[in-house]
Amino acid sequence: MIPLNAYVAVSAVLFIIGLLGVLIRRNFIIVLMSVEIMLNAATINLVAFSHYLESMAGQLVALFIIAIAAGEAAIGLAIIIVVFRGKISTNVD
Amino acid sequence: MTFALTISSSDLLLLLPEILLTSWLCLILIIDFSFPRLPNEQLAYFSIAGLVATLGCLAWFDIAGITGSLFANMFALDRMALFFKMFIVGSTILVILASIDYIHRFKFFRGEYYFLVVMSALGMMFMASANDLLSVFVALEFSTIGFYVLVAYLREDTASNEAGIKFFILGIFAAGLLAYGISLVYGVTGKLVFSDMQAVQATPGLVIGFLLIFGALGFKIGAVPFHSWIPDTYHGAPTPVTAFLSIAPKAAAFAILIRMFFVALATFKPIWALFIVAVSILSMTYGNIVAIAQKNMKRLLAYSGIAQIGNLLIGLATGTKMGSDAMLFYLLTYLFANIGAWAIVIAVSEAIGSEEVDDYSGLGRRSPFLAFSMLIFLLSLAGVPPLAGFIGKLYIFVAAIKEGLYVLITVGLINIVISMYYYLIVVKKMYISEPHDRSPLKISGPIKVVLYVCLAGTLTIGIYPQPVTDWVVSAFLMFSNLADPTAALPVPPTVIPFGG
Amino acid sequence: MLEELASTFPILTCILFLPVIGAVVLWLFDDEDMVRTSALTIALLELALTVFVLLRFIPESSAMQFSEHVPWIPALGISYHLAVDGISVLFVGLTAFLTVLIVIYSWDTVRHQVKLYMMALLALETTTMGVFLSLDLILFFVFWELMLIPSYFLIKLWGGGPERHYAALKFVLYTLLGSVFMLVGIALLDINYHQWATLRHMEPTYSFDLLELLSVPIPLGQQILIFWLLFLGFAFKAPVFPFHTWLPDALFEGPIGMAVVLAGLKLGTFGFIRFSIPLLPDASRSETVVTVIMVLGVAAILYGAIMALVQQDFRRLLAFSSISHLGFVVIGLFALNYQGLQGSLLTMINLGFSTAGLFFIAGFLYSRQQSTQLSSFGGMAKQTPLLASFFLFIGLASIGLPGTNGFIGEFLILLGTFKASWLYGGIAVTGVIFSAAYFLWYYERAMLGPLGKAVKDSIRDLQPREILIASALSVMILWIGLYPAPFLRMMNGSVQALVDRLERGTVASVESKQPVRVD
Amino acid sequence: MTDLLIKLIPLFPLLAVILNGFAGKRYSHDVAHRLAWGSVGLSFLCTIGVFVDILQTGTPHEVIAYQWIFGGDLTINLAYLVDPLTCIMLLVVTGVGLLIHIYSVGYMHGEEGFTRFFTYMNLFMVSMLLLVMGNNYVVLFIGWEGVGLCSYLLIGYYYDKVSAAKAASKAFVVNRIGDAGFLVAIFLIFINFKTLDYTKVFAQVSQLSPEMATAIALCLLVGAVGKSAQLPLYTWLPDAMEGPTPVSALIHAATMVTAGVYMIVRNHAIFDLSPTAMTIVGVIGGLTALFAATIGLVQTDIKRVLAYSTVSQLGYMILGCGIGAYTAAIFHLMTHAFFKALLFLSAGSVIHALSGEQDIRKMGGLSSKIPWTYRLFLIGTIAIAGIPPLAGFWSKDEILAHAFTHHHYLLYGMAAIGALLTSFYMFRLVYLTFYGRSRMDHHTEEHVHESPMVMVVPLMALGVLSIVGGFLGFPPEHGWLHQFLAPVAGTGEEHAVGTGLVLMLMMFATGIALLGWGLAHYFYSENLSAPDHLAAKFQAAYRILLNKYYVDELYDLLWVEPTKKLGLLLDWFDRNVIDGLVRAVAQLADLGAAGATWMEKYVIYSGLNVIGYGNHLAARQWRQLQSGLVHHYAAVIVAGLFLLAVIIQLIMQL
Amino acid sequence: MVQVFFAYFALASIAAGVLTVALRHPVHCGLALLALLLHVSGLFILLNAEFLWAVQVIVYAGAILVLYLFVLMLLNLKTDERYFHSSYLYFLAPAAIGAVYVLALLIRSPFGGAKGDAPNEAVLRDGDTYAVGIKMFSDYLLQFEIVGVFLLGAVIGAIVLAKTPKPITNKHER
Repeated sequence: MIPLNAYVAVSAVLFIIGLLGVLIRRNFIIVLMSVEIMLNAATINLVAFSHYLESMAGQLVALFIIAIAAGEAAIGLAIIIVVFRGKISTNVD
Repeated sequence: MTFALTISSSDLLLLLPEILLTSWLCLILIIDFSFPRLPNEQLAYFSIAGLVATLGCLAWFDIAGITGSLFANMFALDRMALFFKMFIVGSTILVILASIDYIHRFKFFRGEYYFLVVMSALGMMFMASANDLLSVFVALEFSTIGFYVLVAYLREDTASNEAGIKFFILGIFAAGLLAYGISLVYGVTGKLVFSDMQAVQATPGLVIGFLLIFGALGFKIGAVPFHSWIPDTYHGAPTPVTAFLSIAPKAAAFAILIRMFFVALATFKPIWALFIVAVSILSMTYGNIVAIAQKNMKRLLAYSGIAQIGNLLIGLATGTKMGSDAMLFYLLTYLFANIGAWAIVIAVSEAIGSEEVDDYSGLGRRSPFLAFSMLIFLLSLAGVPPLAGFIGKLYIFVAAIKEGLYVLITVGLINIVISMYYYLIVVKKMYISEPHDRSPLKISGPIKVVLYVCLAGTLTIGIYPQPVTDWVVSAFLMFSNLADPTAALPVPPTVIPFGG
Repeated sequence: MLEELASTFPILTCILFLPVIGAVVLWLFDDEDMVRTSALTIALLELALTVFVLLRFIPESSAMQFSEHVPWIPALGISYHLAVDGISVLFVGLTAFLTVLIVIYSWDTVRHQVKLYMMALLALETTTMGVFLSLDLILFFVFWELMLIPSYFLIKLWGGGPERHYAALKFVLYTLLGSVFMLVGIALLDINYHQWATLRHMEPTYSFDLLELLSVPIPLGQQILIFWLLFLGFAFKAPVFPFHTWLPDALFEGPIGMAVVLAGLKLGTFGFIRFSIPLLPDASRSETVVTVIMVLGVAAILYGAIMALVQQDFRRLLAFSSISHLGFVVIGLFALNYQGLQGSLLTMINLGFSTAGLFFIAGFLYSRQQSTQLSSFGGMAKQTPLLASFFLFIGLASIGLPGTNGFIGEFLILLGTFKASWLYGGIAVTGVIFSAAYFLWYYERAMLGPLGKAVKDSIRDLQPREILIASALSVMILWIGLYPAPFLRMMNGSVQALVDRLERGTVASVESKQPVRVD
Repeated sequence: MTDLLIKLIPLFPLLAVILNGFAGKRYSHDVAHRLAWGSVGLSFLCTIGVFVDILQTGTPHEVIAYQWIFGGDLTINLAYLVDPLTCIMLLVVTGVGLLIHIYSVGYMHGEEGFTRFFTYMNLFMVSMLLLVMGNNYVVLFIGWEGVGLCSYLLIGYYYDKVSAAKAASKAFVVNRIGDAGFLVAIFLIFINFKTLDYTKVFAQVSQLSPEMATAIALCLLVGAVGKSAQLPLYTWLPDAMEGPTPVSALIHAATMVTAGVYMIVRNHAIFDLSPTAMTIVGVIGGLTALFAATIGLVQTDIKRVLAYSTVSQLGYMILGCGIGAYTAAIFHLMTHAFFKALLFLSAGSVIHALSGEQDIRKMGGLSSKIPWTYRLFLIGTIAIAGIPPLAGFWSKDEILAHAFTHHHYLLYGMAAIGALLTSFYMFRLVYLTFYGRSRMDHHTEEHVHESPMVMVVPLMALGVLSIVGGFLGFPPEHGWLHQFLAPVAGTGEEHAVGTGLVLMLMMFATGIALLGWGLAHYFYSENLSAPDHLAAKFQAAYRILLNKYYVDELYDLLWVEPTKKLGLLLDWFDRNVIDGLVRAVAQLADLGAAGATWMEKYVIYSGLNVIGYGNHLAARQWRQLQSGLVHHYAAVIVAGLFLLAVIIQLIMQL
Repeated sequence: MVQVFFAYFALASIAAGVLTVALRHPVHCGLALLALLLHVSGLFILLNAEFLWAVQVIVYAGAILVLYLFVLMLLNLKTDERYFHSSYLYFLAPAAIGAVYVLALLIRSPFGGAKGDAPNEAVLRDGDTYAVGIKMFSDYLLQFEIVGVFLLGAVIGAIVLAKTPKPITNKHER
């Protein structure tokens, strides 16, 4: 049996990696990806707890996190496109 | 494990405002798609009609005392939720009114603007009712996603883009923190609903979890040190959006903070009170001091908003019923003064196309009404009697003094003086400085309505606050552990910040 | 029938709000003369109302009269409670009186934005009235703070000095700084009341009402803390010695009308006698408090006087003489005996005639020479004998010549102080010498001697309107100086109650807990 | 009846003040002066009525006009007490006052501020009457300051003269020093007796401890020193001669300056309790008498000589008080009022004749030109010099004799030398003014004329009084005056003094006076170059005397200048340090704001970023989709959270 | 055996995470993220959460990540010379210390929340999907609906931002 805290450790490491990604990367898309890592860390935690605590709530939360991550990715990428396009055009002008 | 969805029509009644608004949201979208030539004013009034209906519904609930909870206690419709919902819907109405003129700056998708605003309002209504961590997360992101778009709505404008992207990055960063915090709290307690979490052991996991949640909410309300997005975003975003951003999400986040701290963490009050004191002191001082140096009205108001949040946190730091009553009251006073001030910024920027403090020179002569309103709002923000802001500050300070938070109070009071300083700079510009251009300013009808409402609110609450105090006092009756102010909460007599 | 009317008519509310309503009415007029006339009418009406109150006031009584009490924010225990007693009634009259004079003075000296000026002035009158009339501490605080707004604009928009912006800002921030501490003190009083009320199951559980607050005991430590908090508020406003630097600036840079109000209506010291001393008698008596305040008071007397001695500008001189006079008031108050309190109270009223009168004189000088610098005067008595005479007369009242009002106040204060402590009394007496020195020296250089170079040949003596102002003040000065009985009778009852309260401390409640009406 | 009269006494002049003060411009000078002296005359008549009543019944009258200041344990009435002492003072004040008023009609004729002058004079009469009539200390104090005010107004009558304006201010301020002392005395009396009425105070005076009595007495003395121009506060009186001469006569010779003496006599019950205070009083009086006389020796201004002589004579009175010779002091006060008023008015007449010339070096030989003035001046001189049987002899000799018989030999010596000097400088004045050859310039000489009758008649009246006034106190120690005043001033313990001793002292005093005359005659009539020789020989002494011992300069150096310096220093301090502190705080706030903004820009968000804040908007970066400062913002959030975590850990000690 | 799988998935996720953050080219980063997501989904399997595994693979890896890559391609981003912030080292040092600290706290921290109403046996018996479904459509129905509207909002928002229709003619404007 794998101890619960092992999962917590993995998720914590991932969370920190994501955090550092946000802090140190310059590229917006990669920052976005780093946030995805953070969210994944959270889902790992949630699923693990869900399993160990024998409660479905954690999985549900994880599911919703994925859904929301999807929506936010869409918006985020749209914003990036706007910015990017706007700059190109201003540059051309 | 069986399927056990038991929802009666009376349960659905509790969701009526949200259902109503959701339907209206769809209607707005449908009308916008179906009648592309519809003048945007009409869509605005249509949206407002829906919001007013919702507001009426909420008011009916409040008066009739219809309360309850749904979905395993995850959706709480108590009087506090009603208060916040009305607050949010009300501020949304004002914001939409104030934006009618501004809309013409958007080259595309004017109709969707209303959709997004109302959608954010809907999300915040859910926040006001959110009684569990999942709802918090979902509703928070739901309301925020609208703002991501709204902030970047001026697609041609670099500043707006910049603001949008900064807000977005930091917003999802906060969402990441929130998600991870929720996961940790869930791990420690095994629960999501706030009221089920009482009396748990304090472990590092729980502390870090709640801290991360607090960080995300602090980001929403813009408290130092989670404030960094505020000035740039406020500056770059379309002004009505800034106005909206500066009040409604903060209120909704406060609803969550109150539930979290007063219910889930009631037993840990001595601890969280301390760090809220620290955050409050930092917010007030930082916001006020940096505001002095601002040359741009939007940035000035942004920093002043940070400081005001510091004031509000004083109420949270007390951890008593009186403190939370005071917070609610303060929020109301802040609503009118704040939206009013922003409406003036909108009006002025519509008229002269500038938001620099310098360009407010001679406003007293160019538009006495605008200048006078601004004076009233600024003074209310500064807490000068008998305006609403004064009573709000008084309420909060009395609550804090009762808890013996002297350090906090002292800092708060000194900050009032500092804030007066920069508010007076604006007043001086408006009334004393010679205008660059003497032509009178035109104010549009909707903005006037907003200003009248805000003026009336500011003055009425200031002069006759009784109904409002009754309201906020009744809004908090459900916290049984706080109902009696002398109840035996683990309250330390004096709190010295920073671990003394 | 009039009797009945008087017993039910909310006259204090009328007094309180008449000016501000008048200010709103002024908004409707565009014609400047119309504005002036209306402002004067309102001010006179207000004066008539206050005179009515003064006439109907029952002297030798410590009761709160004409009381009006309506709950305002019961949740916080805030009420709308107006009343006058021997301590405040005279200030009400004084405020109305001075406002009339200021309106008359401003008739032709304020030339731009007349309407706004008059509105600000009337608004200022309301707030000042509010400070004097309020028995609820929050209501008091509301008016106290509100005062800042018209004051700020008056100084800023109609001030004559080059640094009026700085002065206005300084004035507002200073007062605000003090008053925020005061607010904490007020809140502490409320909390203390609340604790006591919950213990005794008293209703209401929260209260900011002076009379309610007087009925509960306050622990000494708490009292001292609250005392210092209130002290800061009042001391900044008064201003007591080390907190005084806004005063010379505000008086010098601001318009004469504002200076008259600031110098004539001693709100800060009124706060001491209205709230600090009765609410916190044990703290007021405690040794450190008395020592610190006495030292500050005595220092103010000497400091103000010596500073006044070397001022070249008349308004700055008056500012420092104000500070010196306030030193007298403060030591009188904290002599904590009958004569001291009575004398201080009377002196506060007196300053409304003498110091304010001198500011009017400064205004007369200013409107002739566009300056109050010594260098622009000299030997003016020859050209303007009336001006010089009133100048001298009011000045002598301000330095406390017997037969004028100043003497009685100063005499009582010094007598009270001597009763309390020889040391402070002895030092304070020297102030009498300095005051004569600075005033007469200045007068000699400004008015006597050969005609100054800067004095215009065409300089006019006082005009009828100015004579009216000066005579009105002179009559009051002489009246109080020669026959002060009506004034003393009005304050005696309340002063006696105050002395009793000081003797008994907070444990015993004041006798007249129930306010009475005149009927 | 008497009560009514008493109330009326100060009312008449007050009425005149009000009429002349407010309506004076509406009618001619004739009406104004009639009102003025008429009112004083009426007061005088009332006074006589009261006097007669007192004389008959011998009981003092106490009349309350109204309640003035009250509250708590304090009640002060505006009330009058008329007893023999007050009676004498009233007679002197109204009588001499009346004469001087009449004289002024002529003297002030044609002056610009004629009505103003009489208004002030009447106001002075009111104040002086209140001073002597008050039944308590506070009413006395009203009068006390009131006369000071009138003195101020009248000294500064020629207000466009800088010296007059300065002298006026100086008089008032110096007097205020005394007043402050007097105030302290009043407070001490109230604290000890709980009342300020004379009768009540003196009734319980015996309960006073000696120390307290000394304190009160000394404070009273300070008041008296100020008002009566004693050492060290006498300097204002010579300067006060800037006022018109009738003012000098009335205020600065006959009445106001004697208020101090009156006050000490009034309070003799307190002084009697304190031998220390008495000694100090005597010494101050004696020193002043001698000191002022020495200055008088060399002064050249006719009025200043008289002024120093006044100071000196006041010294005698105070000396009298100090040795317990209260009656003698009052006696001398009275005779002094007569002859000094006479002298001043005559001097005024001289000045009037010479069109304003006051320097005796520019006079001479006037005896033939203005004979009446000359005769009357001579009478006054003989009276003041103390040559029997004129008034001055009796009163002065009584003081001297009292000093000798009560073994105050040192004081006696001072007084005797003073008497010699007095006689000398007064006759010097006579010689220089009236004898010898004329030193006037031609223009003045042509216009010399005798004064009009309206001036001369009062002079004559005063002359008569100066001659016969002394007999009120004859025989010494047992005269009518002594008996009259006995109930108030006390008689002191009876000394069995041999008549021989008294006679001897009288002869000695007369001898001194005559010696002074003789010396003056020698120096200024026989040997005209002697004074210059003497002056050249004792140059230093002469210079010191001529410059009045440099006392004014000394006071300037000691008090006035340091105070001004202190004021300037404090002013600097106030502007730069205290206000600077405020400004510094304000600037600090601004600086803090700027600093915080700077820190936000360059430290928190991009201080670590070499690219810097400025180009975070640069298009190139944006094209690369780079986050600019966002990561700094995020870092702040993370750091904040971390900090909070640490705080919580510290609190909870996890 | 389970431990081996766990170790593999855990280490691979961490390695992929590091690569995501550290790789130079954005497309490479995206691919690394894909690896991370897949390995994380493997962890889900170990935890008996098949439904989530499916969602993770289909939605996350399949849809979201493709979107990322699509945008990257669309914008045709070049490799960034200074792909880290120039100051990243200043962040790394304190961040590493903080990370170790937080990690230490978390690893030692007990996570023994109250047991829920879904015992593992029951979940294994009925299947994870069933359990999730039951919960989602009973207790969590509201959140589900909210997410529905949320996604609608996201769609509208994305359109509003990214689509460029003809500008609105200003005929309705004042």
